[in-house]
Amino acid sequence: MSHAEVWVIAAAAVFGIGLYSLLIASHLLRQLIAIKVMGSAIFLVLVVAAGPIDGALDGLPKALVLTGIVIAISAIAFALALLVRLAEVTGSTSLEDEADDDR
Amino acid sequence: MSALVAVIVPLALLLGLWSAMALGAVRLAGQLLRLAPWVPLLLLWPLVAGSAGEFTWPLLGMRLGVDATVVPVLVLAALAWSAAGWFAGSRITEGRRWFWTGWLGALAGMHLLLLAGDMASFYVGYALLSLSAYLLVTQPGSDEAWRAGRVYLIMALAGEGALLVGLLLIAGSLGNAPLAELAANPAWVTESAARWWLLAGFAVKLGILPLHLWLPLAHPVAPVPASAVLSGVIVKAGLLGWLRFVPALEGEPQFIGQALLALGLATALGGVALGLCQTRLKTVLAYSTISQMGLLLTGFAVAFLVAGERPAMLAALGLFALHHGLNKASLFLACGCAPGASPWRLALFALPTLALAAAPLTSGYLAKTALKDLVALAPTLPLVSLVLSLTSTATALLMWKAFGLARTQTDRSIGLHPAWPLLVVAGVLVPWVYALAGGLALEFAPDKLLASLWPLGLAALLVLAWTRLSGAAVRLPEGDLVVPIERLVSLLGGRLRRANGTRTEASDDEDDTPHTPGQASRLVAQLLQLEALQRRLPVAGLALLAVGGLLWLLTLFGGR
Amino acid sequence: MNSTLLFWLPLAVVMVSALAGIGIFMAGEQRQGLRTMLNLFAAVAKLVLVGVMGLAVLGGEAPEFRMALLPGLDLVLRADALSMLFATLSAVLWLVTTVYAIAYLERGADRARFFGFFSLCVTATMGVAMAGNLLTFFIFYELLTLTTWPLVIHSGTRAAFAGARTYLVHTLGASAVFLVGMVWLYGLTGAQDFIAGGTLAALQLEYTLQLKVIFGLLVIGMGVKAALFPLHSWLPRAMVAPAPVSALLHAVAVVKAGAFGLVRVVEDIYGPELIAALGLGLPLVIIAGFTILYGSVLALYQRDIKKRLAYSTVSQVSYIALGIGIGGPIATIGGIVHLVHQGLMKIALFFCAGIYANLLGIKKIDQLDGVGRRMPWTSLCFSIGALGMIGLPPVAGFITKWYLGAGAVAVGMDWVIGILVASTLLNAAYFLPVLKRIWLHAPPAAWPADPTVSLLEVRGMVGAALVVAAMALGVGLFAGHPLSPLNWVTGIAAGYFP
Amino acid sequence: MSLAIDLLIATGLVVLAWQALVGGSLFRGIVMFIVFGLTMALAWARLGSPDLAMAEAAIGAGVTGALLMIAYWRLRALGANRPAPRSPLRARVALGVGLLSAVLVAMIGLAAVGAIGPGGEAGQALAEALPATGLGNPITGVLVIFRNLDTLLEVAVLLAAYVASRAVMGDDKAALPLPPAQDAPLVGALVAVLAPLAVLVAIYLLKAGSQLPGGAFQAGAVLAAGGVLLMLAGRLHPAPLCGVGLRIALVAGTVVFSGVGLIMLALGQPLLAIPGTWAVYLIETAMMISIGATLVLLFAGSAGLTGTPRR
Amino acid sequence: MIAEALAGLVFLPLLAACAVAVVPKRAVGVFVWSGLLPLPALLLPLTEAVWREGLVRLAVAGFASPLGIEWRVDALALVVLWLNALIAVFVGLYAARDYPPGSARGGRFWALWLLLTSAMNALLLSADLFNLFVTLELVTLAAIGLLVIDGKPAALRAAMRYLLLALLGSLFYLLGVALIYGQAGTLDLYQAGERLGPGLLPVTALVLMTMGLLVKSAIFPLHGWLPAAHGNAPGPVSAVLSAMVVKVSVYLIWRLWLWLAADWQPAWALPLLGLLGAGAILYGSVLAFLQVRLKMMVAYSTVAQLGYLMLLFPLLGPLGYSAASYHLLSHGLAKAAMFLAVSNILAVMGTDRLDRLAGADRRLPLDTLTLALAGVSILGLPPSGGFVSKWLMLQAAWAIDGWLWLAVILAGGLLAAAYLFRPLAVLCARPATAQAADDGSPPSATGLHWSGVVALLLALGALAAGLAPAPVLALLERGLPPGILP
Repeated sequence: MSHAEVWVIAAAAVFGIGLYSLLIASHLLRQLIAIKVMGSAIFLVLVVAAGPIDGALDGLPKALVLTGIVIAISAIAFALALLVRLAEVTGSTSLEDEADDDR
Repeated sequence: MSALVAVIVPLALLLGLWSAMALGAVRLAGQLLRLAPWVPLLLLWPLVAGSAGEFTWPLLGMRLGVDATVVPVLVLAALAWSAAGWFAGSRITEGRRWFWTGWLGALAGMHLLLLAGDMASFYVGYALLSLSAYLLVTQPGSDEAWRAGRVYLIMALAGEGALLVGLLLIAGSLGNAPLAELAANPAWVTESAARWWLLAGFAVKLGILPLHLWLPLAHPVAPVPASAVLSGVIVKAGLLGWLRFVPALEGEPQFIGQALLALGLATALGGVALGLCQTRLKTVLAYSTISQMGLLLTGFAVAFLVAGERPAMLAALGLFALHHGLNKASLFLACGCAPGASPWRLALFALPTLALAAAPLTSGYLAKTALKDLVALAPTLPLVSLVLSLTSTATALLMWKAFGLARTQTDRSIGLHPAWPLLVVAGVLVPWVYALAGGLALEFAPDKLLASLWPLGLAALLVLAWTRLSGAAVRLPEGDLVVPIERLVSLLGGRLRRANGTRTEASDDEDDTPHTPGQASRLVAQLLQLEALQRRLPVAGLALLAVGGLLWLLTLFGGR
Repeated sequence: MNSTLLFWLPLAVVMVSALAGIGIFMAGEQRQGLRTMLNLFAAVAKLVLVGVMGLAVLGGEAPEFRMALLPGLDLVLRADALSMLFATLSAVLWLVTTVYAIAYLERGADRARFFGFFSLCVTATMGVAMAGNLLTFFIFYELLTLTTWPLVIHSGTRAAFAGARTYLVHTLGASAVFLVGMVWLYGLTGAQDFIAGGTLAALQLEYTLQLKVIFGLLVIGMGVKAALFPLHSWLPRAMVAPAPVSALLHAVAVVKAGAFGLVRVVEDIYGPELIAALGLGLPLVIIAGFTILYGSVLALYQRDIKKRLAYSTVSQVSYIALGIGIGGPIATIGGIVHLVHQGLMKIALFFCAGIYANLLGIKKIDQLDGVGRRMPWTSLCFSIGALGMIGLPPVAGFITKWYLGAGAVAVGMDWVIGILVASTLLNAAYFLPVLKRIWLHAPPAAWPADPTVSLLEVRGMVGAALVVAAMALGVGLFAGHPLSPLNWVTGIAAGYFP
Repeated sequence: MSLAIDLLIATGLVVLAWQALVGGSLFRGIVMFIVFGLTMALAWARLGSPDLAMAEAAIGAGVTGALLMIAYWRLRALGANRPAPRSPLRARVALGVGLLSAVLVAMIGLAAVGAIGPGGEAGQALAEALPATGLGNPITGVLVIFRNLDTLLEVAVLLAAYVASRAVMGDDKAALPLPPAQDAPLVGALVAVLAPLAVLVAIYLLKAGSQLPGGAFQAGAVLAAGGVLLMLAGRLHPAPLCGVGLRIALVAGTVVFSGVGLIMLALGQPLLAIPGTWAVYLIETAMMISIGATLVLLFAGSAGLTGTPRR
Repeated sequence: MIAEALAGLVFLPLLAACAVAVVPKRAVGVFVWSGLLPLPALLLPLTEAVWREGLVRLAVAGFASPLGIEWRVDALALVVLWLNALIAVFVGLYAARDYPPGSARGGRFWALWLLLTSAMNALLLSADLFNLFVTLELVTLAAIGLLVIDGKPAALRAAMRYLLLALLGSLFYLLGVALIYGQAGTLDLYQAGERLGPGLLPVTALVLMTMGLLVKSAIFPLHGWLPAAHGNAPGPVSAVLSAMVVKVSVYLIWRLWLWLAADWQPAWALPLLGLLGAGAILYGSVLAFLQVRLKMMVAYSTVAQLGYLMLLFPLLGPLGYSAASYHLLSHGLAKAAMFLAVSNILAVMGTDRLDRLAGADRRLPLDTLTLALAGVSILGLPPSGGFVSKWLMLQAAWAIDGWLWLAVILAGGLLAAAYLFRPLAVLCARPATAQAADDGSPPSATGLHWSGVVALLLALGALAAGLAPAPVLALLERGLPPGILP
């Protein structure tokens, strides 16, 4: 709980990098990693920004983060399954190169 | 009640005839046709019974009845129409349905017109009469008939339009006023120009000079009985209209009466002049009708010149109308019976011509003297009575020409139909009877006899001189002014149609290819390409950040 | 009558044809017997209900159905004298047209769809007639557009769609304008039901400019369906619809709804005094007058029968607008009674045009030669209708022209008589040659189409035409009769000009 | 001193994030991501929350890393790893996105710094209410008692993820390819030791969860790790159909939790009220089983699991 | 009694979903219908309670808001709950034809369908910001699972794009929640509203959350993913996506801006949101007109109609509020009916390309009628629900002299007419070929399939909404957001 500012700024930076990569990366796998990374950054902000309760960091946000982590993993797992299926069916692992898909 | 019957019977007969024909029951149709000639006589029943009925249901509240002004025309219609009907019954062979529809329609119109007691019914009768007359005119179906019909219809409708304007102007203040009330207190006259619209409307029917163009075309081309009725009776409807709707007030400015007087005389002389240039008998007779109507107008103009002379005018005009109607009808019937075939027929033809020329002791003399006395009442120039006599000379000349043409019709195969002589006799007797019943002063004073004799002498002199000198007669096409007007109209029409030709109706033929969306134009292609772009993640991200940033700025700083 | 009956009667009158419509949709294409029975039963039932309601109105009661729709705004169906007039006209003509349509579409396709929307359309018309306030009027007014669209595209050809598209563009555009006007009006005066003599009368000219603009918007909204001059071009193009559609819809339902709307706006919302005070009568008269002449002139150039009748409708309907524009009791009577007269006459003409097209394949005027001999009764009806249109007595048209003319003079607008007479002559110019061809010309060697036709078909169509022509003639001939539309409207006008 | 360590870990996080996401090959990205996960666990430890550290390590780095690896392997097996053509559009937009995300980062940083302050009211309420429940670990208290709806829905999310991924698979294929089992001798021995150890650790974590850091999620993750190990060692194989037992295991968490909550409602207690610590343990074990089973199945990418290998 | 109803709304479908995942194929049907059909029944007592008190609150697990999660149901939530129940039941009935509960795919479909319904109910009830995040995630996962259940390549790619963007949106939303918790110390939406003023941090948090939700509700500039997703989804799924899933995030935007930021007077931000809506209406309608495929056209129509919901912000007031809420309801019903009708057409005709559907109304009379009736509501012509909302919105616009909004609303209606009457015209056209082959009887209409009837019922519901809006509007009148004075 010392120097919360350090963590918050680092989290913001990581979030920025994740966002940049999510929008720009061409390979879907990398985009999914970006989402997981941004998630972690947000959890960091959530816990640190809550501030200490009589010494120790507030317990409630930590529980939220736990729930958040499980949600993140389930979302990523489903996304990966979808990615693999997409690669299997269309042979491409990126959303960029597809032609107009509603022909 | 009797009036209602008189109006309803012809219509009922028409409907019966019509449905019989439509359903193909020819035999029934034949029997009905035999009834047709006697229908006009029904007119006499209300005359005798003199009943006036008011029925709120039909039209705008119909009033029926007989009053003084209509009696002479009523008698004329009854006699002339039944005679012509008798003649038509046997002589009309082909296009019967067409003819009889027109005939009975006109008859019903005339009945309603004569017996009408309120403006709306009068107008209904008048309209029905005009429309049915069109059928009579075009019955022969020849090109000439179509042309005559077209001209007739255009002018008749124009006349009716004027009539409608006048009537509506009156209806504005008085609603569907009974005719009696109209004549009694002509307060409405001063409010609007209704009177002049009505004068012009009825003038078309009477064939007064500038508006006479259709008459010489229509009357001759119609079948013989139709021409007889057209010239003899239907023309008089116009006079009836004048008498009812164009009353003269007390302090009428003089120039109106004089103008009418001049117009009447001009028509009388003009009709004869144009008639002399014609080659066909029926056209000559038609022009003679125009000139006689001119005379009627002179009589009518008197009411505008001198106040309080209405009863005298009514009597004189009624007598003149009766005389002219019967004689002109008989002349037209004559045309149907080859007048020149035997000296006996020529004599029969000569009698009405003499009457029309107002030879002494004939019905013409009676009517013409009454007219002259009437005109004398008006404070006009002496010249007017002189001209009036000259019109007798002119008519005599015209009658002489007609007699000449009649002599050439010597086809003996056409039988003499008894209706003709009957009408001639009626033409001789009925005016006298009417004059006596009407109480007109019948003097045989020598100066009146002399006054009616010298015009005839002059006419005989002119005829002799004319045949000696050149023998060449001036030829004019029938309907004189119509021909140039028609050419002008067709010229104009042609250019209009050509101009309009370019804008012919868009070809909306029923091509039934299914409706397919239009091909995407370049703009559409660009729009679709922009849309595809927005689907890409980087662009979506950019848009998101841009919108977020803008929202953030506005919320934070725009708020206060 | 007890109050519950008075409450449900108006709704029943409106909904009986809707139920029939739904039943017909359900019955499907094949079961023709059931469909015909449904059709006829619904038509007769509606007529009976309208009759019962008429008696109630005559007895002085005012049957009214009210349902809370929006906060402060109700859906009101009320039977006053004016709505009864239009409702009776629609009910009668619907019965006749149903008979005609059944015969006409004997060999047609998609009849279930046709009759279904046909019934819904009459529901909308009845709703327009019975509407008690402007919002209800607008709802049924729009429903009318929707239910007529499928009828216009019934034949499914490209021309049908072109016509339907124009129809939609005009009507939906107008509905947007009408909506703005209505919203503005409700903004100004709050929601009010129609009151004879005008709801705004009490407003003492506070918002004169706004009221004028609103009037303009409402007139445009109604003007499209009433085919006033600049907004009329959809009517001729919508003539591609089959004859019964053109007959009922474009001569009676759609066009009349617009005209009826104008009457409501002028008489029941603004009221004659306010119209006169704001000087709104004159522009309406000028537009109507111009439309009358414009329609007649264009009718001259049409080669297609139905197109000519359409343009004649454009000019004839404007008589109604002319009548209420002139103001004053006589002209208003003339205007409103023309609602009935024009309906009867025009529907007769369209029926005959339909018979010619269906039985002889005649679509153009110059194919009409000598048809009088081949079809005497149909041509008779056509002639009665045509003569009525020209305004020749004794057919109904004359009565209207007489009252309009007299009314105009009474108010001092003498020049209106010029328009009336000019239009009479123009009507004669484009109808008489047609009559001449029908009766006086020799028939061609062979008719364009001479399909073997069942007797039922001929009798159904010609019968319907005859009935309607007879009514047109009767209404004209016996205008004085206490039950005639003329006296009925005189009663209505008495409400406006006490 | 502690500032230096914090700074080190923070910058480590940023650098590792950059390495994982930008530049370099995909495989290197995944490895860097796993290291990032572990660093994240260190960060949680520094921030005094061991629960989170364990969860991040087990789930964040461990299971996610495994999923990513198996997905990467499968993509390569399907031959779908050819790099996408570098569309000109992306280059142009990249700069814009970069700039805007930088602005966004600055904005978030600024706001987050502003948000740092004394603990909120909810925190105090938690501190006061915890002793009444008889639980020592506040996180478990929040998860199971105070905000139990979140936890319930979160398990439902997990179930939804499983069913959705089954839906994605479509009917035609039984399971996705798996790398061939390594039959080297050492692996067998390793597995023989580690598998039971994993189960033991999981049970311990579950029991300690109520008083000390630990709990259902960490236990479930450890179980999943054991399962993944067995699969990689070729002891556990994907099966086309999901056995009844496995199905029950999948839905156990949701069903038990909802069941307890609804029964309490039926007894007049407020909805989802937890009667006592026995109920907490019951719910925790059910959730552990569900989470473990689901994660293993998500890794296997198949409907079910069987002991005997398919021929 | 209320607690049971609320619990039932969330847990009944949830447990049914679990049961469906476990029980053998034969018994799936029973659990599906027992999970879905009682939903409307459960809503009745709730409606009566909201009608009486205007607001129903329930502390889940018995702990008050800062610590525990609280359920709150007000008029707006109730309306959307009703819509969710109706859509879940009716579209569910329709879906039973394509995915019979007994089939292989049926089990997975119904599990996801029930989870989706339960998640949306939970979302609509919850007043807790983090709980909303969890329910949003569940909704997204279930929806995308349903989207790809047929496995079409186009659907897969659209699902991937939708998933990425949805997750991005959720992350932004979560970041906003984190900042708010940091500042306000509470996660309850209404409490946070009272505690936060329009400072830098709360505004930033609000904007971040709004950005996230704008992406999930595909509002104009960010709508890229919606047409492909809704256009390529299976029939019933596209219906629930368009009618409910997209609406739920708009509902959350309303909650944030009208409740949480009630007294911040963001005077200039509201018109911007309004402009986004106006852009959506115009842009969506134009593109809908240009589409060749019927489903894509309906999808773009959704993009356009969502614009109307955003028009609430510039027209803030009792009229605007009830108009927008009523539009949400009537559009949901109409759009669901439209998608079902279109999917019927696609099933019977084999294609939904407009140039190959000429004369389809002969074979599909019922579905053409449904398309037409739903079209009436989308157009906003009386007597439909769309008209009521359009009417109220026009009055609201007139009240604040918003001539721009007035024009946009009217233009939206006319453009909708353009793109809706085009397919109707094609359906009713008589292709030349068919006419030639028309000697025999016309192609017989496919039998009266009950799935068509379900679609028709939904369309009639949209129309009925036009005839009896009074009770719903009165209810909405009661639960006005704090910022708006009745």
